[in-house]
Amino acid sequence: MTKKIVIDAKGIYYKELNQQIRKFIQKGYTDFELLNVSGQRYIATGLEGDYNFLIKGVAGQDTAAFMRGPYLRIEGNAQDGLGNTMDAGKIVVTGMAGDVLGYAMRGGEIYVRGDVGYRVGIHMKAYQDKLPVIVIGGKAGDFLGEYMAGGILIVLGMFSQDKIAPITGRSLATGIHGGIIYIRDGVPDTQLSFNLKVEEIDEQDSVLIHKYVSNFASELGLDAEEIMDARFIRIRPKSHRPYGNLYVPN
Amino acid sequence: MKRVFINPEFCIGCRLCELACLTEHSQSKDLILAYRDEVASGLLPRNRVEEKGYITASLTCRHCEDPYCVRACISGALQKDPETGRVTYDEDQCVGCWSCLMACPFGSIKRHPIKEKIVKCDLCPDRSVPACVSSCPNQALTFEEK
Amino acid sequence: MLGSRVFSIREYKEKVFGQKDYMREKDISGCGLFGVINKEKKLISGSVPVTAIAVQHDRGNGLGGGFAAYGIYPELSDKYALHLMCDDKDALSCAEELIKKYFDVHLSEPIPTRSTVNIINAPVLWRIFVTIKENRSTWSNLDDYDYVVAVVMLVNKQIPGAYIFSSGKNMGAFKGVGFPEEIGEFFKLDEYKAYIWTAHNRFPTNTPGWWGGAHPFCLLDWSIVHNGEISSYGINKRYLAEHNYECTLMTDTEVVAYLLDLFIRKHGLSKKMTCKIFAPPFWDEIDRMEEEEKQAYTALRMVYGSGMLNGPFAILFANHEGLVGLNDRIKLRPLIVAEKDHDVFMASEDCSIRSVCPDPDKLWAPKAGEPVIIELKP
Amino acid sequence: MLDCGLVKSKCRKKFLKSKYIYTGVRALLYQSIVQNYHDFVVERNLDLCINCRVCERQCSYLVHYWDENRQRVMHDSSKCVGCHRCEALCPTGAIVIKRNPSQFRENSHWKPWFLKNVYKQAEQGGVLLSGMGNPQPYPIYWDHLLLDASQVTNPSIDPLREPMELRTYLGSKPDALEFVERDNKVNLKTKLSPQIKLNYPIMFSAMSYGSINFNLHIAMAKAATELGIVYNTGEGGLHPDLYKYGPNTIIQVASGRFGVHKDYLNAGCGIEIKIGQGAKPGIGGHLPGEKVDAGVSLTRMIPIGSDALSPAPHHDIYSIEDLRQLIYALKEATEYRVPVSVKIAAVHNAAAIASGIVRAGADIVAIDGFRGGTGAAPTMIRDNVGIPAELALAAIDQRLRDEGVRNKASIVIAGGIRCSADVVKAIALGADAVYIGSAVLVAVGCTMCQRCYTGKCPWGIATNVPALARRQNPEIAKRKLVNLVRSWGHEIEEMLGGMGLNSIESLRGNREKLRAVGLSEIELDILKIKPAGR
Amino acid sequence: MKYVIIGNGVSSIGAIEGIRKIDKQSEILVISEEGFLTYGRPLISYFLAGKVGDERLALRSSDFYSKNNVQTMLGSKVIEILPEEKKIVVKDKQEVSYDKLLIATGGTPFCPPIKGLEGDGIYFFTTLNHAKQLDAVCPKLKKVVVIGGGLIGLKAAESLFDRGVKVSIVELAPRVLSSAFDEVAGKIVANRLTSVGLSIFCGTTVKEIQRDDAGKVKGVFLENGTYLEVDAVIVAIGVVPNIELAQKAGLEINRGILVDKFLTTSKDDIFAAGDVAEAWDKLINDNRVIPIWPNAYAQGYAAGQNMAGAKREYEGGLPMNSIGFYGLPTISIGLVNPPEGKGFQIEMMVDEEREVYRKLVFKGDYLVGCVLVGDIDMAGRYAGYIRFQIPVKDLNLKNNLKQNKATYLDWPEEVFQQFWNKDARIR
Repeated sequence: MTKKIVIDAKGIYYKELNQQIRKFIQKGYTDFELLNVSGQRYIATGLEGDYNFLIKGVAGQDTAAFMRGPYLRIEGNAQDGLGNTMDAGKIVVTGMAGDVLGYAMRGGEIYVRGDVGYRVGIHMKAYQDKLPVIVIGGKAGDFLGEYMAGGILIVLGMFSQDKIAPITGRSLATGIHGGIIYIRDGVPDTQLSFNLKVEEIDEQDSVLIHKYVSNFASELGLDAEEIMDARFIRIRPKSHRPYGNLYVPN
Repeated sequence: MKRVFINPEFCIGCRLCELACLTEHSQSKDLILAYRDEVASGLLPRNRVEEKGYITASLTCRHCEDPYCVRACISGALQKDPETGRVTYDEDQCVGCWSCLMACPFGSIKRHPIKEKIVKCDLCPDRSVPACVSSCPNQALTFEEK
Repeated sequence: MLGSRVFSIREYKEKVFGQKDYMREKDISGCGLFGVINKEKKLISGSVPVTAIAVQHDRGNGLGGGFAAYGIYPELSDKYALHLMCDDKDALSCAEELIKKYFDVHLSEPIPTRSTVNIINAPVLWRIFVTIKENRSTWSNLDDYDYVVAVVMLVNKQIPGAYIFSSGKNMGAFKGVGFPEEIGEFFKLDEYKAYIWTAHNRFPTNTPGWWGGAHPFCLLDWSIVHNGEISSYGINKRYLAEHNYECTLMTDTEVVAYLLDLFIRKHGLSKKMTCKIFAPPFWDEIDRMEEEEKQAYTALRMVYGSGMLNGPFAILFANHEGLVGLNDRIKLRPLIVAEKDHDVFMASEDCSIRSVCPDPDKLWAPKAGEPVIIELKP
Repeated sequence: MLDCGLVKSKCRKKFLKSKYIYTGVRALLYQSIVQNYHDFVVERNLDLCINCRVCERQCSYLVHYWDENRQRVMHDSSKCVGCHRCEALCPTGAIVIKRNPSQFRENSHWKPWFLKNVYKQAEQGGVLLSGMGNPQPYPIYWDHLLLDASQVTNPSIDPLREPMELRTYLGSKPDALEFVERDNKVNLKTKLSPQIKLNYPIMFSAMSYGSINFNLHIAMAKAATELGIVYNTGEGGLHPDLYKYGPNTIIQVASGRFGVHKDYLNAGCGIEIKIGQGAKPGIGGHLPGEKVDAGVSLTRMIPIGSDALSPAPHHDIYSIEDLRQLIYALKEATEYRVPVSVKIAAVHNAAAIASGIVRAGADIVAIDGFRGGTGAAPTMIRDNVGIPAELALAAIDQRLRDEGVRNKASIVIAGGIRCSADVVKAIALGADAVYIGSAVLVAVGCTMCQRCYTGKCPWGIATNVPALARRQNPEIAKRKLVNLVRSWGHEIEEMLGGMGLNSIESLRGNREKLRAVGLSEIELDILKIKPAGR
Repeated sequence: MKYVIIGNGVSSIGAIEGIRKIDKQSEILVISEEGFLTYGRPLISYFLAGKVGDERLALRSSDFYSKNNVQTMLGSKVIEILPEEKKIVVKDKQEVSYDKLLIATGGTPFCPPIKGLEGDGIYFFTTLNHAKQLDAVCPKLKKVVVIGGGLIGLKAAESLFDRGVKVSIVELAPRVLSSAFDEVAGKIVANRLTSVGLSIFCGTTVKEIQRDDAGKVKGVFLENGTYLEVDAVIVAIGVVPNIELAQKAGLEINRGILVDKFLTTSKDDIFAAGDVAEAWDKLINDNRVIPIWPNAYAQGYAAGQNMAGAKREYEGGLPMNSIGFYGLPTISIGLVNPPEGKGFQIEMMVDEEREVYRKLVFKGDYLVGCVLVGDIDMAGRYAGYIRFQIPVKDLNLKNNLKQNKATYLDWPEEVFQQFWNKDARIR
């Protein structure tokens, strides 16, 4: 049974807004429509449970940080730190997202239609049945997937505002020691950091990509088959111990 | 009654308990003499450190409530002291039939390497806490009532 | 003989301001206290405190004695009465000039004294009755009290040979180097009448002494006399520094005065809660309190820990509302209180009270950390 | 792993023909010549040695071994790290570990330390790695500070007789309180922020489960609970078995975000954001995959055997306002129930940083000095980066007071607190409480051999190898920690009493109680204390 | 409450200790035909061999009865039990009443019908009296035949041989020690004995005892035709339960007196223990007579506690025998000669050079029996696996057992906790 509330967030400070949301949750509300969101921080941060958020406007810093469970649809853009250390749940952004998207994310899914900023998917990590997934419809900034330890990052490069920029920035996947990055149409060698294995995808990968691209497409009203109709490459770490031999005992 | 208990989780396999037992039951009461001289004439520790991979455990007589060894003893050398609860051993009585060794499912009885007699834990009657327990550096051995 | 070891005001200030704040040395002293209040505001002759403190002669060593009196200037009760001590006339004129910049002066005159055998090398003692200028040139944002404090601090810091030692309305401090009975005689206190008197006999261990170093210490209409050493001085001083009080007198008593000003005037706490900051209940006592009180006292200790007066002390502090006596929380210094009709006496020694009130209705020793708060009838 | 023999069947077969028994290839013959410049020598007194092999069983670096041919225990000093485990356990006192007396020609510039390091790096080509805190002979300011005591003018207080209060609350305090007094009752009107209550101004420093083992974590948790203080999880998550000690746990959030989730954030009595560590300011941490066993994996929520890399910075903090963002993200996630601490390494402009941290909303600022320990740090960083905790503390406390925000946050100091006098000095300088880390490890046996990063700690501390980790019986470790803190508590009470104080808050920031010996005027000015004699 | 115990063997001692564990006060009366205080019956071979003297025979110290407040009637034969009246009748018609009665009358030597058996020169070897008789005549004996190649037969033979008597052993079965040990162990023991100088005749029996005119034994004819010149015949075949009293009293009887798991006979207040009782056997999960020393004590002990009202189940008998010949220790525990085709698995290890033999009998995941010769130090561990039915599923564990390397750390954690330390963790 869902109980829905519409909150006009215009002019409400984030502390108050989030307090309101928590109060409504205590009263049994599960569905929230937040209007005129303008950079309010921490929406759904640390929230656990089966809740739905429709956020209209610009979602502020650290939206959905430490989140476990809720579904967020952001109709607009999201600022930095979306899905920071997120545990479970699903986030859909119809616009673009800022830097450090999905930092240390352990589970859940994030779908961004447009471009994302720098250091996206840093330190993503999978554990047991938890598998974090980020699908980026546009292009990504530098250091994508830095220190990645698990999970899946898919970059499509299709819905970007920037026609000239490469699909990902420099030092792609520095220090990666787990997880997989899929890139549609490949990536220039100069973008790659050390310790990477760049390969063509196989059948298994294809199934996996298709699964998440289909989610992406259905969430955002796009054609999955058209997205799939291209060459994908797979990037994985060469070693799980990238810095294993760096040291001398003293 | 108080008994010696082992928690293998914290037994570090150092075998100091064996050395302590050896010393306590030596004539010299001196570890170095006991280990170097008396072992040659048959002195041996009453306890034994069992090993399984890195897991170790110092085991010795449990001083059972209903001791199998006492049942099996044909000579009366082994008896259950109703006062102290200890399973006592009278070496003079022992005829070396090894019935107790066979009967004890805890392997707590050893054969003396020279005499046709057995050797077993006496809970160090001269000490308030048995030597093995006192010597355990990690308190894997405890002397308590449980 | 003693006189040769007494610092002039200028010498003293050089000693204080010539070095970094953390290098300033604190005076250490023991002493005797006396206070009396008439709840009905009936006036008491100055000979009463002088007689009473004289009994405690052996609690001092002749290096400091002083009195504070409330209700002594009824005709000028709306004026701030500034008591000054100056090394010489030049210093006095400098001070007066500076005062005139900030205040309208209504009366400026010497504080009457009589020559006394043992009081020698007395500074120039002067009193100026002032009101705040209508149009302030600076500090227009300060309230009246802060304004007065600011000017007093300014004079004390900037004029090397002058020192304002009392600045309240209808009250004043009289103090100097000597035994208190001699100081009383010197200042002709027998000619004053007040409804609150406090008196102090000082036993400094180390200082060459100076006239400003004697007690009471006054700020606005607060006056404090104090016995004992505050071991928490170091942190009390730093805590006050955070709130813009600069300690220049190098005595514990100054710290108490500023803390009173901070807690009562600025934070709006009651005298009782202020006393509880000075001498808080022990944690085990707090733990046994009912929930709400427990929360209150826990917060008090958490927030005002730096304001706690730790170490042995008995203090008497007064203002125009009344007189408060307080002991440290393990009662390391003595304090006796007595009542007779509407008079309440507080002193370090029983005999001191009985010298002026031989037959009190009630006489008791207050418990450690329990303030005795005597309010005047409004 | 405790087996000494390098058993290779081929070699063994050859040996079968000889009169000797194959015991593995030994000695320095096949080692790099650099190994001969080893730091320690094992001295075995053959009059005392009974060949009981306790030393062999205790040494995780395979120094001692049983020689079948000689029928006695032998040793290879080149492997010795100077941990003294064998010496401690030898039942006849036959073993002494000594500094290798072999000497290079005197050169006060090219000390053997530098020579040996160059040899090693030339040979192996890597970053020198060390454990524990900075061992270099920089000044130790604690040792230049002396405490006051009362004589005559104010009395010392006898802590055995009189009440003596060490209770401390950590967290942000308002500048003033409002009370409502009615009928002789007092009610608090001001709403306070959350606080951490400590019975002693001492906490167990952040040491992650992984860097040290579970036995010590449970020991710290139990000891903290028994003592009424707190321990810090470090960046390693919180094992499910330890959630019940939450009221005495500060959980740490660091750059790797290991094991960080909603339950974790809400498990403790406080959250600490670790920005830096005194032993390695500006450097991240690498927990090698070998140390990630089932328990660590479960706790950090990473697969068994995978490296746990903590990046140098938090990737969501590149500026002070980002720190504020994370502080408030954590406060939102915990609904403002617990105070948030920010831990930084003591570096040059620590005072300004601390001020910024307080303004960013932190309730506690923890400063870790350059003597602070670590499981592993690049040697050059450990030995050359950062500043002494004492100076940082003095500067920070003063700065926060100057700026009128000292009440807004508590100050916790860490990094080389060795004894209760250090604690008293730290508090007199202005700390609310101290973290002890190395002292905790020393209490349970650590001999500061500085080889934590090998994972072979023979004392069972910095290791997850089951055979070694069991050397820490948590009950014993707990008792030792409880004893340590209690005894320090008694000593602190004695010192407080001597100063004429009966409550720790009157010591906090009371620099009148300190005097310095042998410090320059500048140092005195930073510490804002008088020289002894003044 | 009055407890009466008939017999003063080891069951009787067990019963006294069992009763006194529960009931420190009530009267206990022991009635025995034998005139001695309880002695270690297996010691009779040591006695005969001269290894132990009278002074070391006693199983308990001389003050055992007084310390335990026990009355004794030694040298008295009970002739009747009157269950209805809760009384027993002693030989001189004296009647003794009881509240709880234990029949621990043991067994009598089994003697097959042999021609010429009647008369002097025939000896048994079950009680101290038997040993003392033999001891007395021993110096006069030159050659004897021992009928029975079981445990007591061999021990008797060994003891006599040690006293300088030439001994021949005659055993009906194809090998010695046929019931308690297996073929290999029997062979090793037989080798050891023959190498020392004893003669062994298996698969045959004594047909006739030849006597001279004075009736003195001259020799024996064996079934296989052999004639052995001997001065005396020792019959040491075994014992059969002494069930006459019980039979007369109307107790249920099979081979021995049938008892339940509480050692109670078919009459509520009458218990039976030791060689006379047919009690539950853990291995075969049925009742049977196992006339061995530890069982006798254990049954007595359990019976004693139950007589005192403890309701303690007897944990079940487990056959086990330890015996040594000329320094060769030999042990058998449990089922050592399993029937073929019943799913038993046998692991054997023989080291002839060192005279070490080990045989383990498994059924499914459990060890059910073992024979150890020479290297017996781990015997108790095997006994533990058999007694506590500790599963041996792991191949490594099985190998350890085979290689004599069993450790208690192989026990499942919960079993270790049950027996060693409830707080132990094996990890």
